[in-house]
Amino acid sequence: MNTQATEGLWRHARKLLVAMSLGGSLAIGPVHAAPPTADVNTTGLAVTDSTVKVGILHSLTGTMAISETGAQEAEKLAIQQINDMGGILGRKIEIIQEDGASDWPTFAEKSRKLLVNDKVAAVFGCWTSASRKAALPVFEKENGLLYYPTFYEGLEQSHNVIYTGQEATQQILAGLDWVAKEKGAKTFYLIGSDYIWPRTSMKIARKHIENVLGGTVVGEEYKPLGDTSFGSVINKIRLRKPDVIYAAVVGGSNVAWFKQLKAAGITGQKQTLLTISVTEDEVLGIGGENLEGFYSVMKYFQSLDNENNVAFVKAFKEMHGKDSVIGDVTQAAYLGPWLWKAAVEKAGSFDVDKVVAASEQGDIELHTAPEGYVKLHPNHHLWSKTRVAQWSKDGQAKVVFESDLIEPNPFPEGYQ
Amino acid sequence: MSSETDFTLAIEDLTVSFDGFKAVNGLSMYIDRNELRVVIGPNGAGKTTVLDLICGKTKATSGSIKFKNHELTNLSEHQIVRAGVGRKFQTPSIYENLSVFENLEISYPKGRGVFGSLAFERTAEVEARIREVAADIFLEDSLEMEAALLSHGQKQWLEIGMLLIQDPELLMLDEPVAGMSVREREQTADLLNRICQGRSVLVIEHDMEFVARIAHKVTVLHQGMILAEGSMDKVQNDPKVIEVYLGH
Amino acid sequence: MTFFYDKLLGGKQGAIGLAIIALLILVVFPLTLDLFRLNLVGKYLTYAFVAVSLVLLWGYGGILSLGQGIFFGLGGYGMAMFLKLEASDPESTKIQSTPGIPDFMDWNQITELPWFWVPFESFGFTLLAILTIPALFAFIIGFAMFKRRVSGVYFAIITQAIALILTVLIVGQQGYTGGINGITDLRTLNGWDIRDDSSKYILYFINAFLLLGCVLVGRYVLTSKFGRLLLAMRDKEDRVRFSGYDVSNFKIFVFCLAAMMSAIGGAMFTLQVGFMSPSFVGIVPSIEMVIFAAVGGRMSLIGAIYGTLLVNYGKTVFSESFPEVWLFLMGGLFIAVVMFFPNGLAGIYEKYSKRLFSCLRNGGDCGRRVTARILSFRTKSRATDDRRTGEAA
Amino acid sequence: MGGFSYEELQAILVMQGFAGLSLFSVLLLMALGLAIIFGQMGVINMAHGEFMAVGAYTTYMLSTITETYVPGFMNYYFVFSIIAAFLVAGVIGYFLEFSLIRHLYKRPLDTLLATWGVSLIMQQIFRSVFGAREVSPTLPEWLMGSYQPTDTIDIPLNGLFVLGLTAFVTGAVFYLMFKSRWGLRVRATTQNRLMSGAVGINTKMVDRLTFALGCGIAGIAGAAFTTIASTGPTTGSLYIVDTFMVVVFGGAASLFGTIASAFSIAQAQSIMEFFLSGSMAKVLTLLTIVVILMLRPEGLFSIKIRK
Repeated sequence: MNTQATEGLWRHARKLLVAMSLGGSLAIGPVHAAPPTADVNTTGLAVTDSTVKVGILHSLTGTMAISETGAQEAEKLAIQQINDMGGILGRKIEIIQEDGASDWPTFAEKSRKLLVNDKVAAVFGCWTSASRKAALPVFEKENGLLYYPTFYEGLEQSHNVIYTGQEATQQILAGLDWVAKEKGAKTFYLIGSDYIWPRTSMKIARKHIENVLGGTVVGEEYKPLGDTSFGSVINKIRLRKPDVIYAAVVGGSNVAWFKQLKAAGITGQKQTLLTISVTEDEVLGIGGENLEGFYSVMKYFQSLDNENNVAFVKAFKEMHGKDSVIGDVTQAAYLGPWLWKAAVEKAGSFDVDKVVAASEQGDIELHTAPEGYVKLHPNHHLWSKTRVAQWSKDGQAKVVFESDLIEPNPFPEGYQ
Repeated sequence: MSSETDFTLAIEDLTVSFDGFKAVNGLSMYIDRNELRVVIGPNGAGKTTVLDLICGKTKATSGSIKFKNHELTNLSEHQIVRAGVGRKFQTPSIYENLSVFENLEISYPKGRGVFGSLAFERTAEVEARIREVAADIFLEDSLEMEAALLSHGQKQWLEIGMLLIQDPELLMLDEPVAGMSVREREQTADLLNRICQGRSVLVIEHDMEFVARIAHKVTVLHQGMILAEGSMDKVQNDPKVIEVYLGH
Repeated sequence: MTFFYDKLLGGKQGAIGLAIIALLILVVFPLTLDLFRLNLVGKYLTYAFVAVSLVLLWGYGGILSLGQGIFFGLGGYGMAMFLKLEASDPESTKIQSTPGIPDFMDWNQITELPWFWVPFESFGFTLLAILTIPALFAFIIGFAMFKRRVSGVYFAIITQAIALILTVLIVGQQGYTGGINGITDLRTLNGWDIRDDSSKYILYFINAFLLLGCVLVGRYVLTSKFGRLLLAMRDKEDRVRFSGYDVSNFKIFVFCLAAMMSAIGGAMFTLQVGFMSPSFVGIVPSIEMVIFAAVGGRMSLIGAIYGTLLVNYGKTVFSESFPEVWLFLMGGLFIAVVMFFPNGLAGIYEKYSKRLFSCLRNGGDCGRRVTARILSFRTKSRATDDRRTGEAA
Repeated sequence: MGGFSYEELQAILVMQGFAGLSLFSVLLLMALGLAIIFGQMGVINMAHGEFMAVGAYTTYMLSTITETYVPGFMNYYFVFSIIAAFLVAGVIGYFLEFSLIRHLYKRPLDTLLATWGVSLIMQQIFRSVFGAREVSPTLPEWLMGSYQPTDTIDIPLNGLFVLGLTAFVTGAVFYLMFKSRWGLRVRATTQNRLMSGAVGINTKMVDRLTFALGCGIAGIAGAAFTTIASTGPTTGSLYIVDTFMVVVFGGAASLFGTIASAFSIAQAQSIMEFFLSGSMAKVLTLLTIVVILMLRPEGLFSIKIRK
C-alpha cells in the first residue's frame, strides 16, 4: 500500500515539521510522540489522545452522487495513507461520513451536524457551488473548516474554506493564451450551460479575449441544464465561423452537445474546440470517439506522466477498482487531507483558527501531489499549473501544454 | 329578432350544429306560465340537446331563447339558473356522499358566492324550507340518510327537490320517471301536477302512459325539428308521428 | 364558542385530533429532540403547509396541482429577498464593486438594485408580498384555466409546465435571482440573528403555530358550505353549476388559498433553513409534496402533517442507511398509496378506529352507516373528475 | 447579416430548416407513444420517459454485447436494437398495464401519481444495473458524421436517420390505427367501451396492447435518441414535460394534432433558439404553449362532440 508517492509526502511533511520545530521552538520533541490533547485542542473538537475525527460530506445518493463518488474515494485514500504513516500529531484520523443527498439544505444540515454534534476537526466535501453556498454560512457560524475540491467560479474567499480546485481565472486564462498563441485564434464562440459557473467563466474569458488577446467573441450562448437540442446553436456557430469554440456545457447536455457536433461534421480535425467542463469522468458518458481531437483545460489529467501520479493512479485503482477513472476534481479532493495535515502540523494544533492561520502563511506546500508541486496561497486557494490536453479515442487525454504555476486570484481585477 | 311575448319561455328559430350535423334545426317553441309541456320523440331527435341549449350547457349556433323576455343564449349556466331555470339530468345527478339534508342545503339559493358560502349559516329558516321540500318529494323521513343509499326513484325525487328548493319559474326534467316503480310513477305524476302551479315545467319522457297523465300539451321532435304539437290525443293520432314511431 | 368548537375544531373528533398533533409538535418534539433534529422537523413542517394546502385543493377540490412548488418558491424567495437585502448592507459588502447590493448581483455586473427588489427593503411590504404575490399569480393561472374549464389532468400538466418555466427563469436570470445557487447567506431578520440556537427554537414555534393556524383556516373552509360545495363540485361539477353556482370562482378561491398557505411554508422554510434555491420550485419537489398529502390522507388536514413528517423521516433514515433502497421505497409508496390506501393514513385510521368504536358501541353490530360511508369514500375518490368540460360543450 | 455570401446564407437556411425538422421528428417520436396512450385511453403515463430510457439501455446493452462477442456485426446491430427496444419496452408496458394501470382507469389523476412512482423505481433499477454514469452505445460508422450535398452544407446523418425512423413509425401507427382491424377495435373501445364489449371486442386486451404499443414506441424513441443524446438513469425525466406539452398542445384525441403540435413547437423553438439565447428560447416556447393552452384549452385539434 505504501507507495512512493506517500513515502514522498511523508518525508516532506516530516521535513516541514522538523524545520518548523527547529526554527520556532526550543522544545524539540521526537516527531512521533503525540503532544498532549489539551495543547492541540483548545476548542473542544473531537480529538482524543490517539484519534481525531474528520467529516466527509458528499452526495452518495441523488443526481450528484456519480460526480461526487470519485472525490469521496480520493479523500478516503488520502486519509488511509496518512493513517498508515502514523496519522497527524500522533493521532489516527477517524472518518464520519455524511450523505448530502444532492440536496442543498441537506448539505447545510449535515455540516451543522458534523460541526456541532460530532465536533469534527475538518470536513472534506461539497462538489457543486450550490451545495457549498448552502453549507458556507454554517461553517462560518460554527467556525468549522471545509476543504472544497471542485474547480469553480471564484468570487469567494471564506476564512473557513480551503479551495483545492482551481478558481476560474487559473483555469481559463492560460488555456486562452495557449490557443491564441498556438492556433493563432482570433475569434471565439462561447457556449455553456445556464448557471453560475459557466456564466462567470465565460465572463472572464470574454474580458481576457477582448482586452488582453485582442480577439473577438462572435457568439455567447447558454443552454438550460439538461437541454439536448443543439441543432440551432451549431448552425449559429457555423454561421459565425469562430476560430475556437469555447465550451462549458455540463451533465447530460454535454453528451448531446458533442454527439451532435460530430454529427454536424464539426470534428477535432476541422475545428479547434476548447472545453473547461470535460474530465475523464465525463468522457465515459460522452464516448472518446465523439471527443477525439478536442481539447480540455484542467489542472490535472489521469495521463500525467510523473512518478507521483503514477503511484497515485495505481493506489487509487487498487482501492477502487481497475476500471475507475480519475478526473480533475478527484485529484483535487485527494489533496485536501494532505494540505490539512501539513497545516495542522505546522500549527501544532487542531484548533481551526490556528490551522487557518498556519494555512495563510503562504508556505504550506505539497511537493508530491499527483498534479505536481502545489502551494497554498494566503487567499485559501492553491498555486497550480494549468494544462491543455487533447482527447483521443480511448478516453484519455494527451497533455500538449503545461503552464507555469499560476497564482490564484478569486477576485480578479478587470475581469468582473 | 323576436318580439316581446307573454310566454315564460320563447324559443325562436333555434339551431345548433356539430361539425355540420344539425342536432336542432330551426326550432321554435313557446311555453306558457303554469303549463306542463312534454317533449317526446325518437332517440336522437334532439330532445336533450334542446334542454342543454336552454340551460346553457351547449351554445346555440343561431336563434334565440327568451325566458321572461330575457335572452338566455349569451348567459352562462349559473346565470341562467339564477334567472330562474332549473334542470334535472337524465341520470339522477345528486351528491351521493352527502346526506339528503346536505344535498338540499347545497341547492338552497343563498350563499351562492364564494364568500357567501363561507359565511353561510344553517338558520331555522333554511332548515324549515328544507323540511318543507323534503315533505314534497316524499323524503321527509330520510333527511339524514346518505344519498347513495336511496333507491333509484328516490334519487330522482331528490334531484327534483334540489330544483324545487330554488323555486325556479321554469323547471326542466329529463326523463324523471326512468327506473321508477309503478307506484313511484303515480306519486311522481301527482308531484308534477302539484308543482306546475305558479311555474312552467318542461318534461322529456318516453313513457306514453305517464305522458298522458301529466301533459297539458305535447311537442314531438324529429331530427331536430318539430313534427307535431298539441294535445296528447291530437298528437297520438297524427299520421306523421305514427310513421316516425313505427318506422317507414 | 360553539362557532369556535364546531367550525374550527370540527367537533369532538376534530378537537382531539388537533390536540394530539399540537401536543406532538409543540411539546413532544421540542422536549425529546436535540436542536439539530428539531430543526429538521421544522423544515419538514414547512413542507406540511403545502401538503395541507393540497388537501383543500386536491382532496376536496379535486384539482391536482403539480406546481405547488411555484408558490412555496414565491413565498420563500420573497422572504429571502428581504433577508438578503438586510445582509447586504454597504458595510458588509464593501469589497464589492457596488457595495450595498446582494453579492450575486455584483458578480453579474449589476450596479443598481433592480426595481422589483427595491420594495423588499420594507419588512411590511415583504410580509404582504409573501401572501399576495402568490395569491395573485394563482388567481391569474386559475382565472385563465378554470373559467375555461380546464381541469384534471390538463391542469396538472400545465401547472407542472409553469413550475418548469419558473425554474428555468430563476436559473437563467441569475443576476436578479441568484441563479442555481439560490439566495444564500441570510443572517438577520430586522437585526435579529436567525442562526442562533434560541432563534431556531423561536422560529420553530412560530412555524408550528402558523401551521396549526392554516389547519384551522382549512377546517373553517371545509366545515362551511364552501367545503361541502367543493366536495360536491369534485363529484358532480355540472350539478353544482346547474344549482346556480359559478364553479370557477370557487376553484379560483381555493387555488389562491392553497397558494397562500404554500407561500407561508416557503417563507418559513427560508427563515429556518437560511436560504432559498430553485431546487424547491421545480417539478420534483412539487410532486413530492403531493405524495406527502397522499400518504397522510388527501381528505385529512391533520393527516397531511403526519404524512409529511413520516415520509421525510423515512427519507432521512433510509437515505442515511440504505441509500439504494430509498427510491424503490418512495416509488413503492406512490403506488401503494394510490392502489390500496387512497385515503392514506387518515383513511386507515378512520376505517379501523370507527369500526372499532361502533362495534364497541353497538355490541358487535358494526353500523351499516359507517361501513357505507367508508365504501362511499372509496368510490368517491375513484370518481375524480378528469374531463375537460370545455370539450363536452 | 452582412458579410456572408448568398451561398453561405442559403446553406445555413437549409441546415437550420433541417435542425427544425430534426427537432420535429424528435418531439414527434417522443410524443407518439404518449399520444396513443393518453389520447386513446385517457391514461397519464408519467413513466413514459423511463420507457424511452429502457429503449436506450437496450441499445446500449446490445452495443456492448456486439462489441464484445461479434465485433464484425457492429455495422448492423443498431437496426436490431431498435426492434429489441420496441419489444423490451412493449413487454414491460404490457406487464405494467396488467399489474397496475388497469386498476386505475377510472382515476386518471391517480394513474399520474402511480406511474410517477413507477418512474422512480425504474430510475433506481437503471442506476443499480447500469450505474449512475451516463452511458453511450458505440454507434455504427454509417450513423456518424454528416451528408454533404454541397461544400457548405452538412446534414447530420443521425438526424436524417431519426427523421426517417419517425416517418416510418408514424406511418405504421397510422396504418395500424386507421386501416387495420385492430385499430378499428381500439377506436371503437375509445368511443364506447361498453358497446365494444357487447359486440365481442375484448376491451381489456385492446387496452393492454394499446398501452404496450405506446410503451414500445417510447422504446424506439429511446433507441433512436442514443444517436443524438445521452442515456442516464434520469434521462427520461428530462423529456417528460416536453412530451406532455406536445400531446396536450395537439389536442388529446387527435394523432394529426400531435403531428401538427410537434411541428409547430419544433419550428418555434428552433427559430427562437437561432435568434435568442438558449434559455430564453426554452422559456418563451413553453410560455407560448401555456398561454395558447389557456386561451384554447382543447389544444390545436379537437373533436366537437355532442353529449
